Amino acid sequence: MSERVHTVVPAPRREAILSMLKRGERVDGRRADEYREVRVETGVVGNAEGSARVSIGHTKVIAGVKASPGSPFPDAPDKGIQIVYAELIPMASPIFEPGPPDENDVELARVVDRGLRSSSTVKLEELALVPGKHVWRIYIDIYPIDHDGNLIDASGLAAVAALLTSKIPKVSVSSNGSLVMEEERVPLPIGDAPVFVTIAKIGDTLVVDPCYEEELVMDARITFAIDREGNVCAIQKGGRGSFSADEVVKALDLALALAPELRSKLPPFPQ
Amino acid sequence: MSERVHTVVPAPRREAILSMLKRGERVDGRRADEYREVRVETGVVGNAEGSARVSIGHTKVIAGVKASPGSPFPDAPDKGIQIVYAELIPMASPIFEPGPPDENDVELARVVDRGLRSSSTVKLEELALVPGKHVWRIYIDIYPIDHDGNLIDASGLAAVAALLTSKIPKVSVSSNGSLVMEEERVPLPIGDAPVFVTIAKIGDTLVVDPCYEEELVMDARITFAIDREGNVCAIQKGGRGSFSADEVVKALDLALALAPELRSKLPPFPQ
Amino acid sequence: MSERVHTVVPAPRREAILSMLKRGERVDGRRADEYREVRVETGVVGNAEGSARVSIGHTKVIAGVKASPGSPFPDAPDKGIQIVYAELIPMASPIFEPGPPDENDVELARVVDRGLRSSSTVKLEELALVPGKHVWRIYIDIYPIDHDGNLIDASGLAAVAALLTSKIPKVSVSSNGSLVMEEERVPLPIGDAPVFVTIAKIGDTLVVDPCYEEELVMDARITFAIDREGNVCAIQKGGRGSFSADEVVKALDLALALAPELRSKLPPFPQ
Amino acid sequence: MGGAEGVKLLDEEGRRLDGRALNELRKCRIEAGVLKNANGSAYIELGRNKILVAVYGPREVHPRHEALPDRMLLRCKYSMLPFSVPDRKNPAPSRREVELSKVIREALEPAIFLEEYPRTTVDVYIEVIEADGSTRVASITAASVALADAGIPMRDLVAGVSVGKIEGKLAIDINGIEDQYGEGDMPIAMMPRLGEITLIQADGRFTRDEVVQALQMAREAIAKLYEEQKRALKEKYSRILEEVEGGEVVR
Amino acid sequence: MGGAEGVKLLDEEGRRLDGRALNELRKCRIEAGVLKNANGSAYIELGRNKILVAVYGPREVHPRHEALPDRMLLRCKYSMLPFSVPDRKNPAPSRREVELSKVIREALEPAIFLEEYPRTTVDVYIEVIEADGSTRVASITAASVALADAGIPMRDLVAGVSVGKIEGKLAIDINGIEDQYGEGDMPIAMMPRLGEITLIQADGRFTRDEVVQALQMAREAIAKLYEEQKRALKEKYSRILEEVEGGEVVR
Amino acid sequence: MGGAEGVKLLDEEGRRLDGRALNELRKCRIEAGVLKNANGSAYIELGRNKILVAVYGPREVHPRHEALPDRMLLRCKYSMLPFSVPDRKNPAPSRREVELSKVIREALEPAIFLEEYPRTTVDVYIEVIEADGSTRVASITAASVALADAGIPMRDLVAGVSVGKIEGKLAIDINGIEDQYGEGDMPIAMMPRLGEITLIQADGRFTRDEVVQALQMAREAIAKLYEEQKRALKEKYSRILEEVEGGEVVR
Repeated sequence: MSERVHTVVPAPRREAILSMLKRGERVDGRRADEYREVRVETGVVGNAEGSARVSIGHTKVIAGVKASPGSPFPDAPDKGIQIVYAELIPMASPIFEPGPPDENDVELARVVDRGLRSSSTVKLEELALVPGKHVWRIYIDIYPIDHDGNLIDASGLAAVAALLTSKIPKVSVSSNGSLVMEEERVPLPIGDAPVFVTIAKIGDTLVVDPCYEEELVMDARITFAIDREGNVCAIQKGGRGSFSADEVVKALDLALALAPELRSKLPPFPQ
Repeated sequence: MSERVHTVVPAPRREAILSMLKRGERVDGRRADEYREVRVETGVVGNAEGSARVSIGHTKVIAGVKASPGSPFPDAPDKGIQIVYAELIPMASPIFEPGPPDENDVELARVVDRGLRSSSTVKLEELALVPGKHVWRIYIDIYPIDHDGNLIDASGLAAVAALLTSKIPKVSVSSNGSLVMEEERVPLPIGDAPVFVTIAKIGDTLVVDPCYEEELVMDARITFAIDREGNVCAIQKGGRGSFSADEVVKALDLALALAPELRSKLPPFPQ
Repeated sequence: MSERVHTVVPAPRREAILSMLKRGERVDGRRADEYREVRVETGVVGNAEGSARVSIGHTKVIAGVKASPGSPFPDAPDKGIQIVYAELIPMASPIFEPGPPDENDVELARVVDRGLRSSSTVKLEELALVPGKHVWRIYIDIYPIDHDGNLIDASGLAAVAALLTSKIPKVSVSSNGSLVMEEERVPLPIGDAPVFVTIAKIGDTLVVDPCYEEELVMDARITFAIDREGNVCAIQKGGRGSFSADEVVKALDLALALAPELRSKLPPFPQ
Repeated sequence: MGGAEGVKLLDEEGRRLDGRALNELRKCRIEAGVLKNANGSAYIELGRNKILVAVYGPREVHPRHEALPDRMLLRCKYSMLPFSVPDRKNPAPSRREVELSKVIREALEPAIFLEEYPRTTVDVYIEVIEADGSTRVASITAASVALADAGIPMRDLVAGVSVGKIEGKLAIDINGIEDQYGEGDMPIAMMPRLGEITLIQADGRFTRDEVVQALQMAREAIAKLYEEQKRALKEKYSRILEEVEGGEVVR
Repeated sequence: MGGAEGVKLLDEEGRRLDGRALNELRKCRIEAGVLKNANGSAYIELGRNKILVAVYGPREVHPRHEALPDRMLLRCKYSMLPFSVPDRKNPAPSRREVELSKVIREALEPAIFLEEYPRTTVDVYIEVIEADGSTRVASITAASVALADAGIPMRDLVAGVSVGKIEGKLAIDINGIEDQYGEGDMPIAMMPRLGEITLIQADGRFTRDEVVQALQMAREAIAKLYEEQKRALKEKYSRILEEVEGGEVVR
Repeated sequence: MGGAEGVKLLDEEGRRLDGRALNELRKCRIEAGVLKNANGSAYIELGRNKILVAVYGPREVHPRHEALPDRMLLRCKYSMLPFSVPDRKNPAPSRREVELSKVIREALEPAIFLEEYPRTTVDVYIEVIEADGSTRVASITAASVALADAGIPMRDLVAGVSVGKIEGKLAIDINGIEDQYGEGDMPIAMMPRLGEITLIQADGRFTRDEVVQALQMAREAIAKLYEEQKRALKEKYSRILEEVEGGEVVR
């Protein structure tokens, strides 16, 4: 409900960052529209159906996918269930505190969830086992382990990479109606897949992929999830500041320009 | 477990209130046995089965009724289930804090619940759908939105008014045993209905319907739920003080005298 | 997660205790290998399937057993379920705070649970009612009510005594597959039963059955659960200090020597 | 509550299922000073009810911001142990326990000189070991003995009894089955010497006259419980006296 | 989200199920100053949505360590009452409510002169009494009126509207059924005078051009909501004025 | 635990399912200094186990009243990520994790000079990324490397290994399937140089002689783990050294 963590940047440092930006320089030497180095590794957790470790600069996130049969929701009896969970564990940063998820954890999970849903990353309608009775529940658990800014993009990338490489057991239904898990595994049914691009507004400047120090001084951020055809499939504004309509469109254009580069880091679609 | 809120009235103000009462005057000009103006509005929430907004002076409470099929309790397989929930939300008063229900929320809900049960306001025995398997669960949710004292009476009145005007779907059972909700709606089966009357003891004086400032200085309070025939169907004493047996009876007589006036504010019984 | 209670013994008192121990004396006059007086009373709670009140010196613990039919765990469809719960209620000591169980409550319950499981005190494989569908759930609830040290041993003794004297209803299965509880009661199926012996290390000395003041100054403790044949069926080290391998073996020998005396306090095995 | 449902609670001679007359208390035994760590304690058996009460304090308030500048903070926690009832109770506090903790606290507060120890707290912990009806009033009866045992300054003890309505008649000290199948329950607690009512609740249906009559019946029963309270405290003091005179060290 | 599933949301003439044109707002009525205890309050009806907002503060921060040395702490809690939706909502905060409380707070913050009251807090409590789509933006519209009613210094009001996508077309202020069966939802909040966007979210799929168009449509709708906000505040002030001139005592 | 249930854990030649001898450790690799934000960190792979440990501190204690006047407060949190085990684990701390956090903390404390930084705290965060038996002892092995990496003053490292009982024989470093179908598990942690035991637990059944033998087997295995711990720390230091000598800026 309130802002748990309010880490303050000393005013002179803030001034320095702002005046650097006016000269077109960022704290880590990047251009305004330059993304940090991105690495994506998949298959990192043997007990998961799919998993990925992603780094964006020093930011590191692990995501894992687990699938288990369960009952469908009453209002969608023929669809699988997708559950995205994210936890900002204190391992990842001194600003994260132990305890149950707060608004920051929840926002992160829900933004990733919306991007996945809007682009049908997991084709939930193909995940009924016995319609109305048994469906797959797909859990996507996201754990940042080192936080140097831009957790949304890193989390989104890790979630998508884990899903694209997930294999779930083939299931048959026995004569008495119970489920039989076979040895054979098949890829998750995948529709499209988004990449998430976050732009921070610092003073009058828009910069992509903010690092942690930039997040501390930014006025606001805006994230776009972009699908394969360049559609926007999720937007999320955050932070205490505002954007003009022009800035929103400019940020969107930055995101559209960067999306292909990020997409190239993803594993191939199954089949 | 402990007293969360202890708002203190300055001693001189307390003295002033007490000496006014000795002269037969209350802080808002009422007589000791005078209730504030009562307003009852029903049908205020379209998504609820029944609803009511009640005001007693500046005190305002909203109650809503929702019904949904569920499993019965094992020890009452043929009865519907009544669940009363009340939440003292911080919107209603600076003395209420956010967070899960504490002893004050719970006491309020349970006193209203007892009054309703003892007078069979909801005839739970008529709310089985498939005895032993499916019964109606009737949720009565009570939300004070502006607190100027005497929340029990206002909450009880709102709950009863919402129930008296509730309509639930007609239900038929299909050949395969599943429930079919029909378009048609029927009133909730209603037995009797209580009105709640609270009397505060301040010094040696008993006053009905205490306002918030009176609650701050009162020694104790006692609430009676009175049914249509003038039976007592719930009593609840609260506060750090005590009553003599004579005072209890005197308070009961005040409650019995006021009950018809309060009852006249209720909507008519269904059918 | 952190140490909730850190009660400090004044340094001079600690020194006094240590130098007494060097002379072979304990604060309450016992020898290093001397247990306090042990009392075991069973059948103390009429509503429980079995119950016991145990005292070791001034330490007092109540344990009760309740049994109810429930669903089995999916990975053990033909076995009953054993649930051990312990709560360090503030009644028992000024160092216990109200609230949900913390690491001390959980450790206590889990150590007792391990001792019971490893020795098959409750023969869970004999507690299926309808294999795969209905099994007995056996709840063992442990409540220290006066804490003067060595709660593990007292809790273990109380749990075992309660189990040895527990009687559960005979159950038959009706033609339609539902369970019928009969009036007749039968003893719980019992395998072996452990006794728990705790040894504290204070400075260079090992003492059995530490009292509360000794626990405050001890470096570490080690508990052994010993079955009827003298096997070790659970070990638990606690505390901020360490043991040499020799000390562990010496402590084990102390435990093995004391086990028969403690065992003699137990009620007889059923049948 | 609400209707006999075929269970007969009174025989032809007006005797209750356990043989008691309508105005007859169950056997009641109270013991004071039963725990070592607590500053005061008491144990009560009322019929099959078994309840233990510990009192800690006056002591510092934690968390500190709860301390009251002008009086002692009384805190009270009523709990039923999981095995105290026929079906195991979940150990987490139920809504019923939360409410009862509040009304029990408010039943004890009128008897305590709260102003004497401002900025301190007294904690009353009530554990129901076995329950058979009327546990809240039995808890109050025992708690006031435990408070006295802890040396908390009080203007009177508090004792409580429930008045039930079974087969249309008022009955003192109803047990579990009478509570379940009877037509009403009115728990009442009083300061016995002062005659002041510190707790009154009710469910079921009572006429005005029944309320008046219930108050009178409760008063008589409470007078008897008061004798047992005093006996328990005297026994505790004489036990201490013996120990002192016998040369034993007293805590 | 995600596909029409056979529900027709537009008729042949391009009218929506409730008869509105694509760029037409539902009927909107706002009232300021509806609660006595709160320092500021507002009530909004937008179509069938009914939302109440209370503002407390600026006041001391509890717990104190949350206080900010250089600015006011804004706190915001968005809740749906259990009976506000077709299926009863559990009263405990859902993950959706937790997220919405955050984005609503961040939609209001840009409009407030937070530096003016350092070390204090302003609490915004939003209770959705009845919900029919677009509750978050309606909450923002009402909350900024409540903040103004509380006298919190602001550089502008904030008003919000959602732009949905139904049958491939952008539509202003979507209701519950359009949200459920439409192809996308883009809630947008702006400071109407300054034209700054303080909230924007989206799900569903939108092309770049649709985003640009949605921003423009939102701006026009928000201008209308702004008029209603100002009307409500004026009405409140003139009501106070009348009371003062009429000699009534004002709180 | 408790009985072989038809799963054969040893072949005719006394080899285990994964081909190991009874006293043979799984492949173990430790890396120090793997995280940027933490003051110290370590990553361990022991067979299929993958565990990451971060250490923060010494730093101020929050909440402050937990600070200890005479020594550092060590806090420790052991968690399994939901996807680390065959069936997804609920992210909320289980009772098992609560207990293990405690015993792991008590296994590390004897090695730390706690008195050196009174009124501060050191937090040890352990995340099990993949689990295959013996995670608590592998966590301890990694955690002490992370503590050393953070520069916490220590009298020794701590390393741990579990001794299992399979088909009546003691076996070092049991994996998940041996834990599930074996007859006993005895996790042991020691300060390798000092030979002091800082953690010992057991379930299953062991004779006195088996306990003695297990302690000896554990000691030998722990000596090997100690070499890997030292190697990891040396590698980290030489990496830093290279960076310094190579002119790179070190954090």
